[in-house]
Amino acid sequence: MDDYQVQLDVFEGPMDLLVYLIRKHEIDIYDIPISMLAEQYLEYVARIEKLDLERAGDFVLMASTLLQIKSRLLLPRGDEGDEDWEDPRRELVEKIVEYMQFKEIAGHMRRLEDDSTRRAERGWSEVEYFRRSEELEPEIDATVNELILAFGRLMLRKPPPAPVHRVAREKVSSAKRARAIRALLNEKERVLFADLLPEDSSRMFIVVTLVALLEMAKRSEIMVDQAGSFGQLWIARRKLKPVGEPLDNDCDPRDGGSDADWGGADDGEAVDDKEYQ
Amino acid sequence: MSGYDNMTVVEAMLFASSEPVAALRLAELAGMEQEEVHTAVAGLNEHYQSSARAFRIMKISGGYQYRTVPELAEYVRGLGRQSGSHKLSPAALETLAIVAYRQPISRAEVEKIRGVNPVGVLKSLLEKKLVTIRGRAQVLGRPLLYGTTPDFLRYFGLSDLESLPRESELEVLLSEQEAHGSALSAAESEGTQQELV
Amino acid sequence: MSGYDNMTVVEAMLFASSEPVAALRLAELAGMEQEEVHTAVAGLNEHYQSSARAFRIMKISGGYQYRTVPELAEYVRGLGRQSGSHKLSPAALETLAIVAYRQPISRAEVEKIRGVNPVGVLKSLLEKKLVTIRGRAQVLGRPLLYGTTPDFLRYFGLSDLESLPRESELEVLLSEQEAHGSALSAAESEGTQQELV
Repeated sequence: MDDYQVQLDVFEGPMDLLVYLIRKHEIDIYDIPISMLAEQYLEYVARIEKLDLERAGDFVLMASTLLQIKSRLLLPRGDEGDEDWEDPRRELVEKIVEYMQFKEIAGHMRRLEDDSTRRAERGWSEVEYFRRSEELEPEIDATVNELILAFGRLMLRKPPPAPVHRVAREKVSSAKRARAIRALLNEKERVLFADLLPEDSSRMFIVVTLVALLEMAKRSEIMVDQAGSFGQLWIARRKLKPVGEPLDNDCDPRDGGSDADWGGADDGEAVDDKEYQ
Repeated sequence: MSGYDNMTVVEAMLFASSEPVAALRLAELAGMEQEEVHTAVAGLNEHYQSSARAFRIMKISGGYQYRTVPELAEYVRGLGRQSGSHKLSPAALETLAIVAYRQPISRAEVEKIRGVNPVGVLKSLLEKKLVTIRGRAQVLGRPLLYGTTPDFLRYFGLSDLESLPRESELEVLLSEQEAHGSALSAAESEGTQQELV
Repeated sequence: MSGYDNMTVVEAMLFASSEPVAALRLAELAGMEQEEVHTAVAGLNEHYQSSARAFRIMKISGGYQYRTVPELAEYVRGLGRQSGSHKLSPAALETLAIVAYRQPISRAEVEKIRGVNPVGVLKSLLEKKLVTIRGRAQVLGRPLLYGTTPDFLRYFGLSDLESLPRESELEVLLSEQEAHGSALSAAESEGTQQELV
């Protein structure tokens, strides 16, 4: 072939290859010589197949469409003036016309892109600078993209380390743990058992927490409540205040719990068994 | 309040922003009518034109934004945040064209037109914030629908979607084709065009 | 080379720069002498002064940079401070995403996912009418439950909540994005190969 040098990977897909062939052979798209086009097309696809079997998949479907049209054209047509007869090429032609339109638009958009990228935006935003100097959070015009990406990032991310106030080299004792739990319950009234055990808790920390809870339960300081037989364990203060806090309360930053000082949380190596024993 | 005229106030606000700012927002902050903002912008551009300044105020993505004149492109390349060298691939451009004209559109419909699975390209366009998810089609499987974003307009320097070429401008291509001699009636080929709003 | 004089070239470069630019760098990029850069800057400032422009070129940390005149600072600050009704902080966006996908959801559950107390953010989302109270959970303490509003749908241009990609669809979108990772170059990341994914 004269244009053997044509790079096969320049074709965006089967439609692109068709349009290339139509232009190359100056084919009138409203009267396509299907046999010739199919032949040409198959020749290219064979070459693509040799190079990249996976990519060829997209092109094979179109090849079978072309062959199907070709065979339908060969069928006897009945009367010449048959009004019900529909040109089997029609659907393909419509697709080609539509695709050519979009190629045209893409070309126009390329020119827009060229022009737009030649016009530089202001590189430094004084407005943003002021925002930051006034310690305002950056803000964005959020689209669904940002929303779903934000959610996706959160889901991909490992659960954040539980809010733990780390105190280096602090010893863990059940008494200390009990004090921490008491402080927490003073603020929150009830707390999830799981929340008392950050993900990175050492075994010793878990054991000490359990012992502290058992002791507190024995002294009737706390109650343990379970939502359903396999539900979460809640640890609650013995004397519950009436529930039903007003909205403002719910939004009170102090009721957060995340800032609460958890006291005894610690790294494994800092745990002093002896103190516990 | 500062004794500065409308033009200078609008100039300060727009010059200090790197993004397009809506006339409504400018008007609110400056205590003007939107009409006055438009007038101020026109006055500023006239001044920049006559004094051969390096920038103009353009209508971009529903707002106003300063941009340098294209003739100075070689000097500003690589200085700002947009490097200007990363152009979209042909596949990305074709897909964007289809999304822009047929939005909201599903992945399958894009694939039907291009004959290639556009998943990779769509994802990359989502990442670049040039397209976004617009909802779901009311058809079997309720596929996600895609549309263009304000950043799409900003990237191509368009004030709105209507500034893309109209149907009538696209017909040029078709009439060239039809000149070859048409087996299909004009009415039929128009059918495909009319979807290109 | 472009028929523009030194002043206009320097103006364009300083306009487009994301940081202060040293005279030496400007001179190199524009093919001028440093002295010519200084002269151009002085000439520009004179012009801005006499035509009462809203900006001047200042010497900032060893380079030149545009700043709006201090007398107009209130407008520039206003633009930064005014929380455009269309703008969200990253924290608000994250919280909103969790509420949208997991509603109805309690404050504590949001906190568990984000690892940050969401009280302040929830308050501002309530004020922006993007989330609302949906009732109380039937668990100990009966915490308030939050959900999204019709305004939320309008803000993001969605017809209903089901229009958001499902978590399973999201996984597909995101795994691809991970794979593309740093592929910033359009030409690279959108090659035809990747369309086959």
